[in-house]
Amino acid sequence: MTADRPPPGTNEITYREAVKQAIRDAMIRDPRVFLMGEDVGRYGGCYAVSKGLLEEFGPERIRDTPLSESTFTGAGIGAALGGMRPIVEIMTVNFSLLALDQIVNNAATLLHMSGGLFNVPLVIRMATGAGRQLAAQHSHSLEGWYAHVPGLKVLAPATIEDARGMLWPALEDPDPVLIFEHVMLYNDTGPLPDRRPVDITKAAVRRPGKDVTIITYGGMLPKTLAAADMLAADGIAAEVIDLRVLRPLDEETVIASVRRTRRAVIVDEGWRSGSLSAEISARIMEQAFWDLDAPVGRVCSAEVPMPYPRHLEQAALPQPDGIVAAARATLGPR
Amino acid sequence: MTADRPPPGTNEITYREAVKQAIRDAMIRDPRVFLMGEDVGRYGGCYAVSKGLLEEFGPERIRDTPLSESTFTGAGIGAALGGMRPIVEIMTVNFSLLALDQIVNNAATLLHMSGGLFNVPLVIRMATGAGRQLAAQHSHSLEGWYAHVPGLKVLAPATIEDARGMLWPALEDPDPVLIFEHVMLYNDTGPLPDRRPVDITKAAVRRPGKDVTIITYGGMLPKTLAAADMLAADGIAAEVIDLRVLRPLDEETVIASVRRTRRAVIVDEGWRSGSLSAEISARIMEQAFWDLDAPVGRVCSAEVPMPYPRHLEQAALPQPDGIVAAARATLGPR
Amino acid sequence: MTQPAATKPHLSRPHLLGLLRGMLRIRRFEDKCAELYTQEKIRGFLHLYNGEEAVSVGVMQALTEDDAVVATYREHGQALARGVPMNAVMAEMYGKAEGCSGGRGGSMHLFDAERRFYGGNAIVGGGLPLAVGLALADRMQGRARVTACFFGDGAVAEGEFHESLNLAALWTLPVLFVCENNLYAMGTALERAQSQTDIHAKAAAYQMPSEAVDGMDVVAVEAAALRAAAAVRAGEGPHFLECRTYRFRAHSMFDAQLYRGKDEVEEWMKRDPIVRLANWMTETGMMHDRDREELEAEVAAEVDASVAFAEAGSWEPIETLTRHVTRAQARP
Amino acid sequence: MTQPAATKPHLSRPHLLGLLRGMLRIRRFEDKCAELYTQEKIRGFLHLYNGEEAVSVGVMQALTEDDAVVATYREHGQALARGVPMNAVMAEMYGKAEGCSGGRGGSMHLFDAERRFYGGNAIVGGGLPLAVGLALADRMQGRARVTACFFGDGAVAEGEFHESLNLAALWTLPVLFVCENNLYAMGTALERAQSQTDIHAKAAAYQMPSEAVDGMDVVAVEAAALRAAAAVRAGEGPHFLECRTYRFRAHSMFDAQLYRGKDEVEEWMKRDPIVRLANWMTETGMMHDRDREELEAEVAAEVDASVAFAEAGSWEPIETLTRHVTRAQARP
Ligand SMILES: Cc1ncc(C[n+]2csc(CCOP(=O)(O)OP(=O)(O)O)c2C)c(N)n1
Ligand SMILES: Cc1ncc(C[n+]2csc(CCOP(=O)(O)OP(=O)(O)O)c2C)c(N)n1
Ligand SMILES: [Mg+2]
Ligand SMILES: [Mg+2]
Repeated sequence: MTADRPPPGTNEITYREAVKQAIRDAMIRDPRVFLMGEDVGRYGGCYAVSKGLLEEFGPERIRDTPLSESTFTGAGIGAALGGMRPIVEIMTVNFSLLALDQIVNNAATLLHMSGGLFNVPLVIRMATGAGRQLAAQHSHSLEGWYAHVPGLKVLAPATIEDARGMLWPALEDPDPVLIFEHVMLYNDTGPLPDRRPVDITKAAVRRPGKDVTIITYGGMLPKTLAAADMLAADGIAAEVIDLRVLRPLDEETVIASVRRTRRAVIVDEGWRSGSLSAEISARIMEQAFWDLDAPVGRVCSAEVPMPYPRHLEQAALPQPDGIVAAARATLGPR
Repeated sequence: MTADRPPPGTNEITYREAVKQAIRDAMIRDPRVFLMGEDVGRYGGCYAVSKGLLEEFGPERIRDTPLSESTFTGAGIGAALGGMRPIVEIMTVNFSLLALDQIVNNAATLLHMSGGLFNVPLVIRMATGAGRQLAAQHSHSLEGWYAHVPGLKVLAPATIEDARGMLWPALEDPDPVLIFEHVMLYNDTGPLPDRRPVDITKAAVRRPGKDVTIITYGGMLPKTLAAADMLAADGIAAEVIDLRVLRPLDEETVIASVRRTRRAVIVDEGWRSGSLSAEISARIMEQAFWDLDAPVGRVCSAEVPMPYPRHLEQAALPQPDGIVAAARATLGPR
Repeated sequence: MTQPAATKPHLSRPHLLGLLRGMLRIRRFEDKCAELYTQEKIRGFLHLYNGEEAVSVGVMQALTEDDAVVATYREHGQALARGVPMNAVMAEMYGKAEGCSGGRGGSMHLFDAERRFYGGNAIVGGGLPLAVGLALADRMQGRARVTACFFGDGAVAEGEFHESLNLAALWTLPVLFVCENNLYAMGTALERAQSQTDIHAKAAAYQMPSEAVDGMDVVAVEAAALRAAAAVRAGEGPHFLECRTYRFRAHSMFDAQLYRGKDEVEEWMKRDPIVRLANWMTETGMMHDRDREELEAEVAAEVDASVAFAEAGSWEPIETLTRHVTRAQARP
Repeated sequence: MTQPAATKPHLSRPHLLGLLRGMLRIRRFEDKCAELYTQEKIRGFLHLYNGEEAVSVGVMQALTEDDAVVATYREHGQALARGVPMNAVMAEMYGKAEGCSGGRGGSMHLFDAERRFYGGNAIVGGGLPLAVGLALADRMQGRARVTACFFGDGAVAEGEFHESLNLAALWTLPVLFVCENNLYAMGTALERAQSQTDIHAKAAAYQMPSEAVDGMDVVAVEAAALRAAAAVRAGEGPHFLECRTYRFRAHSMFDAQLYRGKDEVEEWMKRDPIVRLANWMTETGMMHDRDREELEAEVAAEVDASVAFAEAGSWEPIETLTRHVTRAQARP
């Protein structure tokens, strides 16, 4: 993060490593916790997150599964019902569609259908987002869909601190929690954060500002902060809000900021139509309409299955320039 | 529809029958068309839409499939690639989650991934919505999710005319088209519409008005028209827009109306957070902000997996009273 | 709940009477439900178990209180045989707060924590992964418990069937897979759904021990279930039981049954598991007409009482609509 | 493309030289791709086919121009063996407009309409239903064509495998299922993914004729494919071919191969299908050192030419970003 460069000599850690440490800590802390998914063990995780955990915890608790997203996710639900605290890893959000029935029709509904008898304390982690030229079946950002579903909690750690700190409270949550890790964050480096859990109910103001509120989450945070730097160079003070929790949304933090700045832009890597950005815009409409000095803007991905070549992929994704332009548009003359 | 009572003596038809006639017409017109899905043949369709078609067209063209949503939907994609014009029926949108991978990762992407070589002229029909006390695994309204996906076209016939007229242009479309039929519409009765296809690119103004625009689609249209009647009784002229096409959205019709009425409410049976209603609200924000005299309102379903008992189910769903209240709220004093 | 003491059924009079009572309770309960449906007391989809009683009653004999059950949407019989109180089941049919799922589930979603009855799942095949997970939890926690997973012949075509059998076998998990093969999935006959109609043979693809049993013979089902459950409990891994049965009624209350002939139904009705057991007990002198009458009266009283219980039940207040969405504090 | 005239491979010199050339083209192409990846000319995920060449080359002998192929994401070999021009494949690796998918697909999404090559699917198992549908279209349109569907051992665990085999068998559709069993799905060994590791035996669950073949022997693969394709073409319904093979390289370019030993890899390398055929042809006097050198030179030239072609290719203009989202006029 721009503001937060580690002082020289401090231990540095990657986002990937932070996720791993979080898993490790949880495994040590609670014998009911285990990790299950494709290639989490011997391969070390498709994004190398779980490398080394098999050696430390053994194959009972670091479980390589066959390719069967629906069943190993459903088995995670069952294991949670049976008293365990499973962490299910799905390699990429595109593959999670194969498990969506289990997540929506079982994990999210069991508590309600059973009249409160059976809760599902399950954590599902998955990678999301584009930027690695993985084309149209590996690059999408569908976390907004999960944020639509009552019964689920949805987290998007955008910082190393959150990557490290969100897992434990997610595991303590009595309900199913989904954690989305953006593929472009894994190599981010920063100071080693505390071992302590973070609050998983609140959005965070990552950069204060008075002229315009820019709301984002996950992989778009670095780009948004870069855009805020660019705006600052032009004397525009953008407040950057990292949603952190995509469901339930921390409306208060967003609305309070927009009431102050009177302008807002939302940055979301999802395809624009029907993305989470629309929900944020609608809530601002409903709760801060009279405070707005300009229409709320959105910067999202182009509505295209992701093309492979770098120049097209980058053109499809939100970029700092576009964020700057959208923020400026809220300030410009009608 | 309120305005449109059939004159006595005219042939009447149900929405269910209109869908069947549309299928029948298409089967007769084009030998490449066939219907495939669970129990579409011998059982006659879970909502009795296809009753009688097996006898008329035989088991090659009215194909009962095993319970395997992912594969028979994927086979529909393959058959479309192979020169057929399949109509795939998925019983209920909740089950379509089992086929979502095929729809999102194949049907919607093949044209793009192949650089334009392979298009997928497939129609997928399914029932959606609540109101029949089918509880938390059969009652949801997830069509908004499909409307998020580039490469798909999404239709929601709310009238008997559209139920009859949308299928043929959908089959003529070179790309995958999804048609959502609300379970509470099947028994609607009205005059026999023409056999001619309808325009599947435009929203429809179902009732003109000048005071407030109420935007809805599918199963919520009758309730919205009922609310408009109630408002009219109080001297409030609501304009009711039926979106008809959920992707790509006919923004022009919506924005033009809102510019005139300066007020808008969206009625959507989906759960509020992240529903299609949010996208409509956001678009109005972006394109008609300066024309608005009040914040755009939304009337959606409560964020709860659908409970079984009637009183709770009805409480969870949008109702005319709530629509009236939301419309009034846009007119009231700040 | 019967404690399985052996791997063979006791053919004692009390035991057999218990089986008969178990089946009769289901039959009369289902008949009452059909009646209540026409009166619009019960709504939504209603799937009755008439004809298949021997399956649930037989299988449940093999389970202890600690074991778990994962059920289908045709699960009234599964719930009653498992010991879920009839009052609570009937109140659930009504959607009353006193129902076993607090009224929110209805016919397709019966739950009971005390009896480890994990529902009532209306996504065909959707329960199989849950059963695998419950068994995994037992394995990881070193508990010698069995999870019985019920599903229909229709579910066999779904991908989750394949994935779940493989995972359970691969990890040697204590699941007892119970296929209620009633020859139809809605209106789709088995031979129109499966290229291989001998379902129990499919277990070979997973190296899973498997047996097909006459699902109209409660003693045969019990015997097979006892054997299979004992092996599962002993840590031998999952077992597969195909129970060949038939539903006497329509798929649900919206079904004209165009897909099967009356003669076929009648042929199967001759094998009615209740009649069969009752006749045999009568013939062998284990049961007399008076016993039978008493049993019928007792069951009728229980069913009537359950209706009275449900009728007297209360509606959840509308203010509680969004309860049980999350257990943590809600804020959508 | 070879026209299969018989159900047995011709062991003539030209034919065998053709097989060898086919495999060598793939090998050298893949080696070049690995090199280009380290130069960052190729990006994204890159899955190489080294070691498995005999499978595609063997199977494609059994297909005519009218037949269809559904491929995996490890499909360079499948595409080249099917006759997709190497230039177009290499340009696609670069993401150039001249690529076989117009540059939008990349390594995992090769397509070719003329050769009925339906892609390059990066969802494991996702191609099987498409193949079933393509075969259904042929059946309904009365065409005696075969759809060859490639997938890995990993895909066998997915639900769609089960659903697709059942549907194809149930409807007697002309699909040739080709399992490239290379013993690993990423880092997961077959015995950690399947309770029954004899994959071809699983076809019995669908009553589907099935055969396992040495996937390191191109002639054996060809022979088996010819037999199976002939049966499929004759209307006997789907056939299943398990080709036992091995990948010599890592799963993708991000793989440290911690899950398998060097000795295992070396053991398999002794069965290199190219070396094996070349040696046999040399031993039997069918090929001389000069032939081999000529072949190598010819293939090297083709590969070099493809690189030059790709390098000289053009980038799709950014303005076309949202092209090919729908074929109908776009308006999001
Ligand atoms: C995934 C899914 N697809 C379709 C349905 C609709 N449906 C409900 S029951 C049923 C038939 C199931 O047959 P089977 O598994 O044999 O059980 P049975 O009804 O015979 O007890 C179908 C198709 C569903 N509930 N879930
Ligand atoms: C549905 C899905 N799950 C996971 C992945 C990630 N993944 C890509 S390749 C692969 C292994 C597939 O193994 P196999 O089918 O044996 O093919 P091979 O790579 O050995 O050729 C995995 C897990 C994916 N692409 N799709
Ligand atoms: Mg059945
Ligand atoms: Mg493999």
